[in-house]
This record gives sequence, C-alpha cells and structure tokens, in this order.
Amino acid sequence: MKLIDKARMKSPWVLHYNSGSCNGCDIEIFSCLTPMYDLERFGIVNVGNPKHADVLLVTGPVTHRGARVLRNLYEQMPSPKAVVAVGTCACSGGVFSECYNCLGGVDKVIPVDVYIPGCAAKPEAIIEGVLMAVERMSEHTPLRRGK
Amino acid sequence: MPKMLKAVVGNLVTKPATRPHPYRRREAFARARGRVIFDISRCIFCGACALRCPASAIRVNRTERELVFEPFRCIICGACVDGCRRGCAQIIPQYHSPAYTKPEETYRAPIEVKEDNQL
Amino acid sequence: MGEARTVHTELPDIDNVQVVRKEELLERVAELASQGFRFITTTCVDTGEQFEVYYHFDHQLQMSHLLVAVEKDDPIPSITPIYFSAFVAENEMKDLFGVKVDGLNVDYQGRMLVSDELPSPPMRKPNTRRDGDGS
Amino acid sequence: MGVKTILPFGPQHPVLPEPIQLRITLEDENIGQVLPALGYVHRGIEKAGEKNDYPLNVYLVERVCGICSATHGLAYCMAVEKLLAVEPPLRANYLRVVWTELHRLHSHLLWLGLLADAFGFESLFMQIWRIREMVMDALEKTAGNRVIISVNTIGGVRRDLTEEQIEETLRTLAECEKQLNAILPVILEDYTVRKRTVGKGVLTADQALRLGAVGPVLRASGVAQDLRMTGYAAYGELGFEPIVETAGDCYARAVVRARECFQTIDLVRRALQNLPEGDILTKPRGNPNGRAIVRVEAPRGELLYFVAGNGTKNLERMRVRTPTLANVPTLLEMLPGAEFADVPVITLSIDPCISCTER
Repeated sequence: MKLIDKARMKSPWVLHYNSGSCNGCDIEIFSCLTPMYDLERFGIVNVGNPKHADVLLVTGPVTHRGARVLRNLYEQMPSPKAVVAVGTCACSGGVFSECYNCLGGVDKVIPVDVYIPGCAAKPEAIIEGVLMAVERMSEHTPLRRGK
Repeated sequence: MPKMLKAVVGNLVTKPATRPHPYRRREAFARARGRVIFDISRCIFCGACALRCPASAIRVNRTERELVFEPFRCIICGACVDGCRRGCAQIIPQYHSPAYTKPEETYRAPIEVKEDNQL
Repeated sequence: MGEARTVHTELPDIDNVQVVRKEELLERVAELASQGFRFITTTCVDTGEQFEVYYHFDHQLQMSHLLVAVEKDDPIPSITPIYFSAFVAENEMKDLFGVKVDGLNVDYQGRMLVSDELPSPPMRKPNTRRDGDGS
Repeated sequence: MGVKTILPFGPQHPVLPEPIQLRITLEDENIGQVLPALGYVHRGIEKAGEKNDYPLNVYLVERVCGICSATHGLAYCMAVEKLLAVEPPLRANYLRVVWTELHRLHSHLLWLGLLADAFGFESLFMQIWRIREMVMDALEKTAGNRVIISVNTIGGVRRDLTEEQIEETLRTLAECEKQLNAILPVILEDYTVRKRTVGKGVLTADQALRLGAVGPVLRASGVAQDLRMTGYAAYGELGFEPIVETAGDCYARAVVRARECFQTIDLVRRALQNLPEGDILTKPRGNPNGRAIVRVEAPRGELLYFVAGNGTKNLERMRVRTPTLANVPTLLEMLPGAEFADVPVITLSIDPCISCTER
C-alpha cells in the first residue's frame, strides 16, 4: 500500500472541469501543460477520465447545471482525492457571485482542499496550488480513506 | 514532416524554454497586476474603493474604522486603486499565493491621538 | 398595438429601425431575406409594460432593424422558417424573458440556458401597466 | 440502413475544454442529426449588467470570455461612449488596436495549437503554445495581466506605453513572426493535416450567409466581411484588408486564421510605429441615455453590443451577441453526413467559445 501511495505522490493525474468559468483560468491550466511551465516535470498528467484522476481542478463560479456534473465527477473519482479551486470565481464567485445562475464557489458543492486566487490565476500559482494539493493528499491519505 | 525537422533539431540544441518555477522564482514584471494591498495608515475610510469594486470584495465600516478585504473574491482589476485618492489601495506585482483556507484580511486604523485624549 | 417607442429624438438612438406590427413581421423578414440580408440576432427589451423585440440584420456591413412591440402574454411568430439559425436567439428570448414564440423549429421549452432550479424567466420585469391584468 | 444510436458528446470531454453537449444521432459511423444542449456555462451576465453601475460593467463584460476579453471591453466601452457622446483620444484608439490585436494573436495561436492537438500532433501543439507564451508575456508586460487585461475604460484606456515597452513589444513581435514563419507552413502543408481537414465540414458562401456565420468561418467561405473594414477605433487610419479563402472547409478556416496571425502582427507593428502623442483618456460625464448598437470584430467574428440607458447609473438593458452563438447553427449543417471521428475537428473548426455563447 505504501508503494502505491508513494507512486501516487510521484505522479498525480489531474482532471480539469470547467463549471462556468470565462475560459481565462482554463487556458492558463493549458499553459501549465505546455513547454513554458511544463507540469509534466512533476509527473502531472492531464487526463479526461475521472476514474483515473487524483486531483480535480475546477474553474468557474459553478452554474446550476454545472453543479450536477461537478458532483458527479467528484463522486466518480477514487479516493484519496483532492479538489483545487482555480481562480477567484471558483474560490468565491468573484464578479459572478450575484448572478442568478451561479452558486458562487466550488466549496458550495464539493469540499475544496486548495484555493488559488487570481483572475485569471497565474500559471505559477496553479503549479504551486497543485503541488500543495498533492502534499496535503499525502498527509491526509489515511484519513480520507476512512482508516 | 521534413519541414518540422529544422524546428526539432533546433529544439535539441537550444536551452529549454521551461521556467523552472517553484525552484527558481521568476521576478514578476514591473507593471503586472499581482495582488491588492492596503496601506491602512493612509486610509480615511471614505468607502470609495468599496463602491468601485465590481466583485464587492471590500467592505468599509466608517464608524468602526475598519476595512475588510477578501483576497479570494478580488479580481485584481485595479478599480479600487483608480478610485482611491489617498494612495491607500495599491497593486503589487507579486501574485497572491494559493492557500488551504480563504481568510479575510481585516485592516484597522491605528489608534489616533484624538482617541488617546478621550482615554 | 400603438407606437412602440417613446425615446426622445435628441437622444442617441439606433439608425435604420422600422417599426412593424407582428402580423406583418414574417412578410418583412422574408423581404429582407430575399434581398440577401444576413440575420444577426434578436434583442428583447422589457419596458415593464410590453416587450420590444428588435430583429437585427446585416447586408454588406450595413445594419437594418425591425422592431416589434408585443403585449407580455401575446405570442409572436417565429422567423425560423425563413432564417433557420434564428432558433438560438428566439429560444434565448424565451428562456430569459418568457416571450411566447410560435412555431419554433427547435424548441427547448424555455430551458436552453436556464436550468430547472429557476422558477421564472430571470430577466422578466414585473408588469407595470396600470390596467395590467397579466401576471 | 444501420442502427440508430443517440450519442451524447460532452459536457466533460477530453477534446473540449469547455462544457457543451452535442446530442448526436448516429447511423453506424455517420452522423444523422445534431442537437446542441447548452446552459452549462450560463451565468446571467446580461442581468448583472443591469444591476451594476455602468462603469463597473466594463470589468464584468471582460469576464464574459477570457480569450477575447479585450474585445468585449472595447465593444462595451464604445457603446457607452456613443451614448455619452465621448470621443476617446487618438492615442487611446491606437492603443486599443494594439491590445485587441495582441489578444487576437494569442487567441488564434491558441486555436491552432488546439487544432494540432485534435489531430494528435502533440509536438506542433507544444511548438505553437511556446510561441504563444511570447505574446502572453508581451501582454503581461504592457497591460499587467496575462489573460484578462482590463485596459479599456469608458473614454479611453487605463494604461500608457513607454518608449521602452514599445521597443520591446516590437522585438517580441519580430521574434514571434520569425518563429511562426518556421512553424505555420508545417501545419498548412503537412500531409496528415490536409488529410484530416481538406473537404471536411464544407460550408458554401450561400449557406454561410443564410446561417448567419461570422468571422473566420464566413471569410473561409469566400465572403469578405470583417467589421474592421468599418474602421472603428484606429482601424480606419491603419487601413485594413480582410483575408478571404474560398474553399469553405476546415482547412480553409485554418488558413484564414494562420494568415490573420501575420496580418495581426503587421497591424500591431504599424499601430505601435505610428502611435500618436497625447492623452489616453477623455473623462466621461453624465449617465447614459438612449440606445446604441456597436459591432466589433472579435477573434471569432462579429460581436454585437446593444446598450440601452435611461439616464441613471444603471443600464436599462445590455445585450451581448457573441460570435460563437452565430456559428453554432453552422455546426448543425456541417456535422450531418460526416463521420463520427471527424466531430472534434469540425467542432473545433468554428473555434467554439462556450462561455461567450451562454454568457
């Protein structure tokens, strides 16, 4: 079991979901994967399947319709898992906090581990945030698994 | 594909474009909008910044002489800086780092001479 | 169906607006279509008393507009038989304002953008007409 | 006649960075009918635009879409300026062109990268995005933020450029152009790319006009319509010729965008070299009253703002018609008959921006 945990920390796979953001943070997440910032240095791979993922990157203030998908994705992810709210909208709603179709923040729907502020969040901040999430996951692994 | 070869070979010999971010931090560009800070000693609690904030991230309580700022709601547009006539709200190039919680920042005015006299 | 607009002449306004009755709307749209106009979009403005619906068209970068004023509960005909692509704009009006549109080719039942959690059309204003009998 | 299957494509899909669902009716591998299901990104910005004071709306509309935020800010500011009868200074108009065009450049490069990624041509994707980072750095150095640059304000722009920054931006552009010259022929002449795009998703000029297509989709079908021809901001002084291709397929759309990259670099360069001296801001006075329509050319096509004011701080109505909304119906005409494996490429070819579409 130890070995698997170690492997997971060495190479966390991330899943990205846009729950109603303006695309600003999404393209910054993409920027992180490209040569200038290169998240793959840390073994971080962007995957499309929630069942493969360890870290969920969520952008956007969470719309009503997006909330259902988000909850579904979160439940599909295997434990231990971490959720990173990328951008001001995902943290608290930002400018959209008073819009009628927005819930205002990812933490209204699913528990969030790391908040990355910024509009749009800088790639450097996203890298730091993901690494923080991984660190936290390694600390809390037994807890999250219910042991 | 042969056209690509030139670029591929070029990439082999040039140094990597990657910024080794967490290990060596890049100096933020001088005019970058990183985060908003408040120099509360200059503040007169007029509330101009709170009025101008599109995300309502700033709350000013004039009677309590208190300014509450939520950095996790701030969209770093700089509207408060434009609106502040006292130079209290400022933008610095360094971005706000991620955190496990999202605390509010509360700024209180330093105790004034007038209040000292009353005590 | 009186004059739709009460804007004073000295205020800035849109050029090239033709006020039409809703009965003759389809006819006028078909006319524009035959002249090679490209449909841009519709804009619904809730004046409180009634809906003002603008239809925007473009030909060689010159805009032309049709304006229809309808009572809040009256249906307006869909222009989708003439311009297929209008279904997006008309569904959007239906979503946001609750405008009744007759004969839509693709009907999302007022749930294209707005999710089921929101009970009423979010941008509709309360009826301010004094003799208003509608809701 | 094969078996009919209805296949949902999205909302969370590896090819699409954004949530949109296409309900695709398949007959074996061929597409019969397509119905888009929207609403995953609808936030209600038009409503929020009525609640806020009109100067605050600038920051709101910039967040309609992160990729073309400068254009949204520009269009909104132009509409309110029309109502307030404010004329921005000449220097502000030139600076607006600089930032809007830099945004277009980064948006087109982003799209070309995603296109390469959709083929599985990952090396090219990385190359293009590396070039794009130069543009992002130029934006951060001049405007202060990478994506949402917030430079437009009612009556002008919020930041000025120093001589040094102009020099530096010009150098960056020259380097960018050099590298693009090395890369773009690859994407346009490569066998794989041609195989995947030529003849896919054909839209004739007639169809495009009837369906109301805008932007590169319309120009790739042979219709020379670009709102920059109307000469808003400083485009009138700088002179502008639209780029047109006639084939109307995915390949033509890629060519239009690739050629527009060079055109954009040229426009920025000329705007920077001819930057007039003077103020950058005319202070607006009063509250907007009346109605105005402004159309500008966003990276994805025509962007329309309808603004109605009633003499108070709040607007009576703000209507945003974004380019992708006009291009979605073309998908319903292009996809039927295509093979299922081509769905990502054809969908990408209109450069969908869902957060624009739904606001």
